[in-house]
Amino acid sequence: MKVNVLAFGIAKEIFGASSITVELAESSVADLKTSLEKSFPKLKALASYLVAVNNEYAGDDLLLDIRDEVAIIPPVSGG
Amino acid sequence: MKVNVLAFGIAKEIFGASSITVELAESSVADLKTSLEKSFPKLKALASYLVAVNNEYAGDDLLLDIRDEVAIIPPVSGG
Amino acid sequence: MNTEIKISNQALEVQQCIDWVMTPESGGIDVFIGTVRNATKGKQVVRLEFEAYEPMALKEMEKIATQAFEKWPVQKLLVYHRVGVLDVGEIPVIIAVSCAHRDAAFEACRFVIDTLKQTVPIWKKEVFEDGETWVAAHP
Amino acid sequence: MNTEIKISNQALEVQQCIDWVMTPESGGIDVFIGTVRNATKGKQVVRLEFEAYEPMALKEMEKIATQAFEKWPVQKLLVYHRVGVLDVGEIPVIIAVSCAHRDAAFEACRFVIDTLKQTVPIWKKEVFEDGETWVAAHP
Repeated sequence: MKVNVLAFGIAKEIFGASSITVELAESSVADLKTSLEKSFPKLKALASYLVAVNNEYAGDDLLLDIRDEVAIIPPVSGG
Repeated sequence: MKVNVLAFGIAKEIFGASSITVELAESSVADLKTSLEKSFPKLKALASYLVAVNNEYAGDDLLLDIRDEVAIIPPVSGG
Repeated sequence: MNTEIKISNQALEVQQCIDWVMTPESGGIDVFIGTVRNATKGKQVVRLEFEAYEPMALKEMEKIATQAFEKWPVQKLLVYHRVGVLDVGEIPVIIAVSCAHRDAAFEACRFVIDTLKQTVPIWKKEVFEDGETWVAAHP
Repeated sequence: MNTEIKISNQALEVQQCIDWVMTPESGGIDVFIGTVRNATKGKQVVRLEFEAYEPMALKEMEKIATQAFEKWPVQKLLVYHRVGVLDVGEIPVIIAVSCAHRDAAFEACRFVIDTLKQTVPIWKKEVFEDGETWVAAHP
């Protein structure tokens, strides 16, 4: 399955793009993270990061659908 | 001793004036209160009241001097 | 200690207060604005009348400011209190506090208004359609 | 629930925010104003750059507002966040809360800014003379 992944803040710099397309064999959020961390080891150096699906924070077990809006959320620092 | 006493808020209404002169035999703050409460029994109906001497809250034991600025401070309600 | 304290019979301007406390070292500003409410305990308020024992009130406000600077890393602190006749929606009091970090700003601001209401000789009369009351005067 | 939430690339105006939250039923308004500090950990800051994942950030801000209305008797609540490039002294965030009584205003305002900083997908890059850092990105 192909997933389009939006990136913000430092994730955008790590990916070198504000969105990338990832090819996944398994479709859970955990699978996406494993795949991204393989391609972009610097993700693992972050204090933490979360995945948002359709504008909601998503747990590792959530299964992704091709129509989902998926985003990588590095540690937030607004305010 | 004669003491001039300033009054604010409801104390001004109780005294019917923004300042009154009180003749005291003994000169402590406690004596002043006793004297005022005799002349103006409504003072005793207040939730509380304090005496300020020279712009500072004063204890009952403080002895008044003729040059002091004395004021009756009914419960404050600023803000 | 960088403090601005005033008792005034003129309308208080929030923007001026904020401009005064803001500094390049500030990270957070907390501002408390008291406003005249249209009702007390379900009873319609027509207006409020504030009276101050001004020299003592200013002295007590200075004391509160000094304590705030002792307790928290405050950069600038402003306390303005209005006196006279105020209509619904007008502003009796503004407290503004700037700090490097927000926690101190919130805590110092709340301390100042809480303490002001306990110690500063200022009195408020609520005027209703059918009478008036000096707030807090009676048990 | 009477809420005004905005993410903007234009300068935030405090007076407008206060005018919006004030109502005749209000007795107290608490306003938190974040400002760009000239230094972080002793290092001179040249400017900040804020970026938001805007649709999600708005949704998270709505959630925080809903929680504030559930927890406290809030009358009106405003949350404005700036994005883009900000110089020292500019305002990244304004939270304004009106309530009948001040305690709720202070507590709700602090809750909103504290939670915003934890959950809302907005990121801040500090730009120094000799480099830049995404705040909180690394342990």
